[in-house]
Amino acid sequence: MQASGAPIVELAAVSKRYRGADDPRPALDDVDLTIHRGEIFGVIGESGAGKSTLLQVLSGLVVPDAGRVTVAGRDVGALGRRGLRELRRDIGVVFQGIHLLSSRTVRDNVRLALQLSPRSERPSRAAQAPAVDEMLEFVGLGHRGGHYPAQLSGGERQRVGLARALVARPALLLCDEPTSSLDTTTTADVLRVLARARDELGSTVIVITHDLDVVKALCDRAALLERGAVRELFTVARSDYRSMPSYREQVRRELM
Amino acid sequence: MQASGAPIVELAAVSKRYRGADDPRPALDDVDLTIHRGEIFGVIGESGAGKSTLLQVLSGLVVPDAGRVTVAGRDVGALGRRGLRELRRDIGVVFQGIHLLSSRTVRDNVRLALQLSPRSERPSRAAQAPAVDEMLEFVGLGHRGGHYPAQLSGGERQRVGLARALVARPALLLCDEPTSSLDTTTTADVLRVLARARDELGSTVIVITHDLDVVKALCDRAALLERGAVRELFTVARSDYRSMPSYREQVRRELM
Amino acid sequence: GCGAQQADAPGASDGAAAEPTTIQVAAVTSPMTDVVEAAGEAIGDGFEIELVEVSDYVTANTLLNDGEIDANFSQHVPYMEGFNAANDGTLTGVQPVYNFVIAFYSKTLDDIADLPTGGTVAIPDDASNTGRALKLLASEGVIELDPAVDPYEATVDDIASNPKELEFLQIPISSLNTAYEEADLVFQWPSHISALGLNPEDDGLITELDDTFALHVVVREEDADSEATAALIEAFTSDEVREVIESNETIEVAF
Amino acid sequence: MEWITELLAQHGDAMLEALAETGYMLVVSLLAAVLVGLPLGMTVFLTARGGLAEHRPVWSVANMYINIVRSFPFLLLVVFLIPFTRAVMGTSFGTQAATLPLCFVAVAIYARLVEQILREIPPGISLVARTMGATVPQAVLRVLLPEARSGLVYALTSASISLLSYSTVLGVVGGGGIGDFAMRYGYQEYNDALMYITIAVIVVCVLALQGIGHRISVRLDRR
Amino acid sequence: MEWITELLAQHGDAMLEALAETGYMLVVSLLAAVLVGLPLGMTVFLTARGGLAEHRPVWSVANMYINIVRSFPFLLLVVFLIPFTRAVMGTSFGTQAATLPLCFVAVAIYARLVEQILREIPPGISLVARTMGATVPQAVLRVLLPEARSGLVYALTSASISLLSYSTVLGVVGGGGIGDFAMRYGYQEYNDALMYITIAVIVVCVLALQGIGHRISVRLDRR
Ligand SMILES: Nc1ncnc2c1ncn2[C@@H]1O[C@H](COP(=O)(O)OP(=O)(O)OP(=O)(O)O)[C@@H](O)[C@H]1O
Ligand SMILES: Nc1ncnc2c1ncn2[C@@H]1O[C@H](COP(=O)(O)OP(=O)(O)OP(=O)(O)O)[C@@H](O)[C@H]1O
Ligand code: MET
Ligand SMILES: [Mg+2]
Ligand SMILES: [Mg+2]
Repeated sequence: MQASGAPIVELAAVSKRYRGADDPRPALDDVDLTIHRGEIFGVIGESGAGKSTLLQVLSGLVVPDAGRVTVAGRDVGALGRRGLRELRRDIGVVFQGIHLLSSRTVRDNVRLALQLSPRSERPSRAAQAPAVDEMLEFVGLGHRGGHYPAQLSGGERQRVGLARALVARPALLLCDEPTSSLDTTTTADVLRVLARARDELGSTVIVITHDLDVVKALCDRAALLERGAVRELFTVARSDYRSMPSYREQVRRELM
Repeated sequence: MQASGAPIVELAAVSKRYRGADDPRPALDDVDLTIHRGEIFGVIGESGAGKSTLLQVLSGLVVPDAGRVTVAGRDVGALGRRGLRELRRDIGVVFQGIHLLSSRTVRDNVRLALQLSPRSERPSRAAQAPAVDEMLEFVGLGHRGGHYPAQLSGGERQRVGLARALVARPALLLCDEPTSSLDTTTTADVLRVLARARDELGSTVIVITHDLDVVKALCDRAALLERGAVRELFTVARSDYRSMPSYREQVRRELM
Repeated sequence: GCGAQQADAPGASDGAAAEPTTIQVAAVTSPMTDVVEAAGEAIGDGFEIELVEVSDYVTANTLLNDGEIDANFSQHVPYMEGFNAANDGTLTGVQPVYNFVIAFYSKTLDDIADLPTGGTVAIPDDASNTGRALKLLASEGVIELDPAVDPYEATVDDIASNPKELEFLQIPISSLNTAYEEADLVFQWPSHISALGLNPEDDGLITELDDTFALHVVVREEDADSEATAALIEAFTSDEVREVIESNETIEVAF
Repeated sequence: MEWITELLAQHGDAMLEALAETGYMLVVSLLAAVLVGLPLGMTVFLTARGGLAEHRPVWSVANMYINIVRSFPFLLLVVFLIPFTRAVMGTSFGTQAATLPLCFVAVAIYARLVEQILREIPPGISLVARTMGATVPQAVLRVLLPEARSGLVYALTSASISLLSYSTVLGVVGGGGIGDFAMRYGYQEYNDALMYITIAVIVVCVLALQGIGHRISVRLDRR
Repeated sequence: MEWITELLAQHGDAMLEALAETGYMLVVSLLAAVLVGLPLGMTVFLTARGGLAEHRPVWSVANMYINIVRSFPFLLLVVFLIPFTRAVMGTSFGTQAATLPLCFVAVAIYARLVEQILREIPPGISLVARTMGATVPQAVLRVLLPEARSGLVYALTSASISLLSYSTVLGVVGGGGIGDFAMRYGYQEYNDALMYITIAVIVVCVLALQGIGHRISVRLDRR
């Protein structure tokens, strides 16, 4: 499905070179890109191509050297501290490094996102617990809610990060390698959640991934970054995440 | 190629249940497994299946509740502090969480492994720098040697962790999701390094991965873990990592 | 105190050498230090005085008793005796040098009889000055002390009768001037109270001059008759020292 | 061991009173540390360059307060504050009044420790607060404080031990307390046995304090 | 402002000398902090439960030393140590001798700070040392110290400021120094102007110290 909505993300001639790096290559090099409301957009590219930088520019965490970044109609570079804060409350982010709070249980890590969501959209205290539990079930961690992050496996942590980003049902979802440590069964579960966020809530989703199966299963369009520049823009003939094989099925097919 | 050497890793009836977890399921459940010298062995399984636990048991980081773990002829459970240290010096580990030293440059992070390797096998100071640089070239980070970890992308960090584990050319290499954040080009580069470690140095390699392509390209055998138990043991009809398509090639083929 | 083993006195008493013999004399604060310095200028050939400034009276005695220094000039004899008794000390006062009038002062009162019931009285927090202050109050009938106790060693616990229900605030000598601003009655030395422009003759509500409390040159007993001690005594009774004492309104010559 | 019971019969009450005075000074100054020092330390952390609420002027003032108070040798601070103490408390002497300078130091010491601990939180944690659009109070209450709590408790133990040591010199303004007790009755009046017993009491109290702090801190650490 | 020049003409030399004495005491005691306190703090960290070199008896002794020295009222510690100081230094008074008790405290203070900082290193870092089979010295020298260096420098600044404050009390044994100078000439002899000037000098020195420590520490932080 090609996106039909108005633009929600626009980058115009955005460039970024990290200071202090003895490497002269830019992390972003004159990037022009428009992403539409309701779209699921993939960002692919080799390691170090600038994918994470692109995402950080969108939420104002990295300030580009040149160019203009517009998100939901707001010029990110022109936002003050307060404006940035409001923008960020509308955006869910899944970090590549995950960064769970070690002092909170899994359940409380996820609830944090609800507690910080804009007051107008914040569910009542009573409604938070079921929302959190539902999201944990979704990522297959219903039985781990009371654990602390240090007690989780790598993939479990990644799924907590996902649940945290999703639970507040943000209008724009930025995911940096959300399934990198997940097997296909769990990946399919995650993709299902992302697709539902778009279909049922109208969220726009931007997914960084190196896994082309994910792009094929989920995305409407995708951009290939190379050395900070958009090398190619694809419209994906989307296959259906529902048809992704279960891990056991896949193992049987491929290894037996 | 089926492994032919003597056993280097043997697990007999190994079980582990984490204390403090309110979940009654064991992380390892009566595991019997033998891995032979010179083998490349894959460990696969869904998230939370017990893969990382298995690896940690091998280097004595997690003490099993029951069963016997033998590595390189040594009973891991019976080793004292000193014996464990010596064992660990023969083992290279790539962590799922990576854990680079933030105060050291990329180059010095990798050199650390040389500095800690057993004195008898430690290259001279003069020989260390070229060995490190060679390994960084290998993982495609020749130009990043002087950077600090905080200045790297996710995949770059993962590759530094790999270089660190490989540079001392250990007899046994334990890799926990070494390519989870890498595109296929870089993955193929990494697999090439692992295969060379086995072919040229006779290292035994145990790889945890959720990526079946990696298993097919690299491993001689693989174990499928499910809820802590070995569900299935495969002998892999190995395809050749050299035939893994480059990322751009793969993108062209799958998305265009 | 602390355990006192006898250490070698650094060549104090054998005055035969060609090099002048250094006599180390501890003192705590001005005007004691000024007197020691004046004595240093006056001392005879073959000796010189080195001033050791310490900020604690006990330490001044400990150092002397342990043989680390040769003399001190920081106390009166009752204080010294207290030290000797408690520490098996062998100190002896060999020469009184100056004396001074201690007094109670008040910012608000002109007569000790006006002392209000429940008033605050600031007195020193060290043993010998506490006794001295209480003894002075008792001698004026403000309080009564337990007759079984040596008045020089009395503490606030030995007050037998306190008809005005006075509250006693015990603080270091150096803080008593500050208390002058707040308390109804304050004990103080003349050398300190002068900083507030006061003196015992004009401003003291009750005063005491007791030769028992003259400040002494103190040495170890075994050195009492040494040549160095003789030289010290001569120096501390010299015209230079007399001049320093006389130029200071708060103290008077005691030799 | 009879001399001990004898000694305690004679001085036990005074010692208990001194302990109570120290307890009072510690409790009040630790309260100040938590109520004022903790927010102050957070402020320095948050308003520093690159902080969540970067703000040079505020940072300068807060940081300067901490530095100046900490740089005063405590004895001099007590003396320096006498006029202020008198203005605020009506008197500059006695246990209550002596607690005021102790509070100033408590605030400064703990604020610096808090800042130091917050600086050790992995930067990714601040990042989480930032990307979630947390307001500064939210970041503090929901993210930073919980993450740092184990260290904060340990630092409070540390601070209280420093304060106990500082309180010893409050005899200057008649503050009393167990340290001053050891000085006056033990040292100045040559009652060595009493001095050692008092010191032993102090050491035991500190060990207990440290033990409790350590235990709570370990329990709060979930990493 | 003429009175200032006059005051300085009169007391300037004595003040400089006092500063030099303080400088001496600080340099020597900081040296002790680094040479002894740092290893001691590492020892407590390493030998604690779950540490890289868990060892209850060693931990108890080291931890106890730190707690006891820190909890001793400093003045009493100085006095308590007089016989020891005399045995070691030949004399127990004067600047050099006074530095010995200061060193004891310096070691204890810095050791505790070091331990606190090491506890904040992410556990994954110790894990790296462990899986690489590092010996304890290797883990310390190659992994833990470099990772903690920024915090360690900052803590050293912190410690030196505390020590400056402690050094004020060393007048008891004729230690001299700028703090004692301020007390002696300023407070006890009621020369307020001199006291305030001296305090200002101290504060400026400390601010400089703190500034330098902060700068180095930030530069060393690569996270
Ligand atoms: N320290 C711990 N305390 C309690 N439970 C733990 C701890 N570490 C791991 N577990 C649990 O043990 C199980 C196995 O964990 P392990 O890390 O071995 O999984 P894994 O197969 O490596 O998964 P992944 O692919 O997600 O990394 C998980 O369910 C996890 O929640
Ligand atoms: N803080 C920084 N300072 C200096 N260089 C940086 C910094 N962050 C990233 N870089 C560099 O910028 C380039 C782009 O980084 P980015 O994190 O965007 O890559 P990426 O496409 O996300 O890679 P990966 O797939 O490995 O995560 C990389 O070469 C990286 O080394
Ligand atoms: N640091 C304190 C001070 O400056 C020492 C207290 S122990 C007498 O005086
Ligand atoms: Mg990235
Ligand atoms: Mg794992």
